[in-house]
Amino acid sequence: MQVTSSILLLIGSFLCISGGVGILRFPDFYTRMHAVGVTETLATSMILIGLILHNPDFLIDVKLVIILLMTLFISPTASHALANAAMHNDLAMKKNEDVNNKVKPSNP
Amino acid sequence: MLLGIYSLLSASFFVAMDAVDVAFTEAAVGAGISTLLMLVAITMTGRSEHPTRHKPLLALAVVIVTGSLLIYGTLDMPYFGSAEAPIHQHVAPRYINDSMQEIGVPNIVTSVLASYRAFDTFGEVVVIFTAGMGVLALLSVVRHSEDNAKIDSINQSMHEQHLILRIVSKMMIPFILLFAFYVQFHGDFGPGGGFQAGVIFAAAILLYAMLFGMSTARRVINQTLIRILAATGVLLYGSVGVVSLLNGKEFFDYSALSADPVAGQHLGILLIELGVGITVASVMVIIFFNFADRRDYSQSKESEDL
Amino acid sequence: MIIGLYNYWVVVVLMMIGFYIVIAHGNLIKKIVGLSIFQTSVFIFYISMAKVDGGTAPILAQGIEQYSNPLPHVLILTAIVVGIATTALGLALAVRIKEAYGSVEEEEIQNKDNQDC
Amino acid sequence: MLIAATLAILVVMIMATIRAFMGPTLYDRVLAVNMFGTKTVLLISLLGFVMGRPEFLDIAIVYALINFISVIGVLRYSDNFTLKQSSEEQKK
Repeated sequence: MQVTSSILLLIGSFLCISGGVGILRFPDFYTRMHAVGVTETLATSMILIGLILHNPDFLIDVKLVIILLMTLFISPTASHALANAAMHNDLAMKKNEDVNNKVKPSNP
Repeated sequence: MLLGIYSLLSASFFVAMDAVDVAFTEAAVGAGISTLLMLVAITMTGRSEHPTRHKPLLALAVVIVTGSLLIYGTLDMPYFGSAEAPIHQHVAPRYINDSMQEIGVPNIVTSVLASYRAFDTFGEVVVIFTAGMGVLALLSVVRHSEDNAKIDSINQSMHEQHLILRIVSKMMIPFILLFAFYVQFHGDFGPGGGFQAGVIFAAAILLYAMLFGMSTARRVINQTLIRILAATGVLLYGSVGVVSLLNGKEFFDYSALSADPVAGQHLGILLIELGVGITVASVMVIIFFNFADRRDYSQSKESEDL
Repeated sequence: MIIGLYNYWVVVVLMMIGFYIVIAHGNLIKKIVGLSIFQTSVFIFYISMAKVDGGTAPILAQGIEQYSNPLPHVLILTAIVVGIATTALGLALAVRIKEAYGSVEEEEIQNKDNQDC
Repeated sequence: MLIAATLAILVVMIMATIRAFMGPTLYDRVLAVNMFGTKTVLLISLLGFVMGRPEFLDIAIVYALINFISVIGVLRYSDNFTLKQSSEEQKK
């Protein structure tokens, strides 16, 4: 039990950190959003499940499950709202000229 | 915006410092409502700041001098976390050792808040009530029906796009309200109490008002009713004190409320926390509604001018 | 040693940041933000005074001997809620000033006052 | 293991703060704040276990809720602000 919980916690922390690197290093808003939105739910559920396995008390487990459920509801919704708002206000994607130039010649 | 992060950070600091109750309040207040109020006010007053013309050097000098004096002052203070500090010598041991026998409530913060220092808390509640009334006096608008139509049209255009948000919030709002009640009545045993519950309750109403528009929210939540409720909370709090006074005990001595002193304390704390919760929730709702109303009003006025 | 006081120094630095914002900026909203930072530094100061080494949160439970001091927690708990209410009042005043003068900058408001006189 | 996870989350929180300071657009900042909020929820629940008093998960629940509300609120009001501007530009 303890070993599983430790492994889950480790995976969760790793995902968290990869999300954090993503939010720092990615070039424009939508990719950053992608980095956060994807890792967030998985990392949160990993860490919370790890905690649930870690502790035997029933009441605390219930609270953790409530937090887990709420995160699963809330964080995609918040991401959606953010992306939607950004779209509606015409926040342009970063046009990476180099990439386009490299891709186009190879295509035809 | 950064204020939001700042209050989140300070709340986690409070958790590290064992002040769960305080962290609870700061979480609810700082992260949610105060950030929102700041934002609304900023949208109303304009976002950009003019560059200051006078030189900030003098201000900087004053700040540095005061800061170094304060740091010099801290040199005499007891070290952080030492158990011998004078603050831990006077009333705190009594609260920690005796409150279980005298009050019968495990959460010492609640028993000190609502019983030992009830008079103090009463003052705080009255201050909150007065601040709410002040905002009401400053910002309330007399609305006309044609204004309403304009605001409605503004709101309508704003809300067509938020379908997913609306549905998720519809699922979340009852849960938030239920959780607020849990916080309200569980305050005797765990972190929580009237102040926190009031803020959470108000936050749920704010969420509704933001997503479904002010006019819908005003139809759901009667403004007059909420003003009466704000006053009722303070009155409930005060009248508990008066009842104990009439029973021949001192003001806010709850052991007069029941034959068994500990049961009386329980009842008194419950009633008082209820009063606090009602007042805080309705004052927060009043403050937010008035800010948002004012904002819609000035917007519709501006569009008239155009 | 002297490290034992670092917490208070952080508080002093925060407080001075808030103080600087209040006196150096002309924008009323900025001033209110500065005040609230100042306020939070006082909260942190109280809470760090309440901390006892090895102590835990002041909710009585079995098997725990050492608790932190509950009194500052109570004071700050109420102060936070009162703080938001008074901040809202300040913001309301700023909004009304904006409506009356068309600006929230201190200098412009004074200029307009002088013109009126 | 708990402490390792706590440290990892603290590092991520620092990263999110940096992004919130740098953030070229408003949305980057909101995204960073949102991420910071979810990480705070995790941090509080982890800290409860580290300190041996895991009864205080209520705070984490409040956080999750309030974080959502404040993100929505920020979007709602800043959104309005930009929408209003663009409609004025269209009129001109």
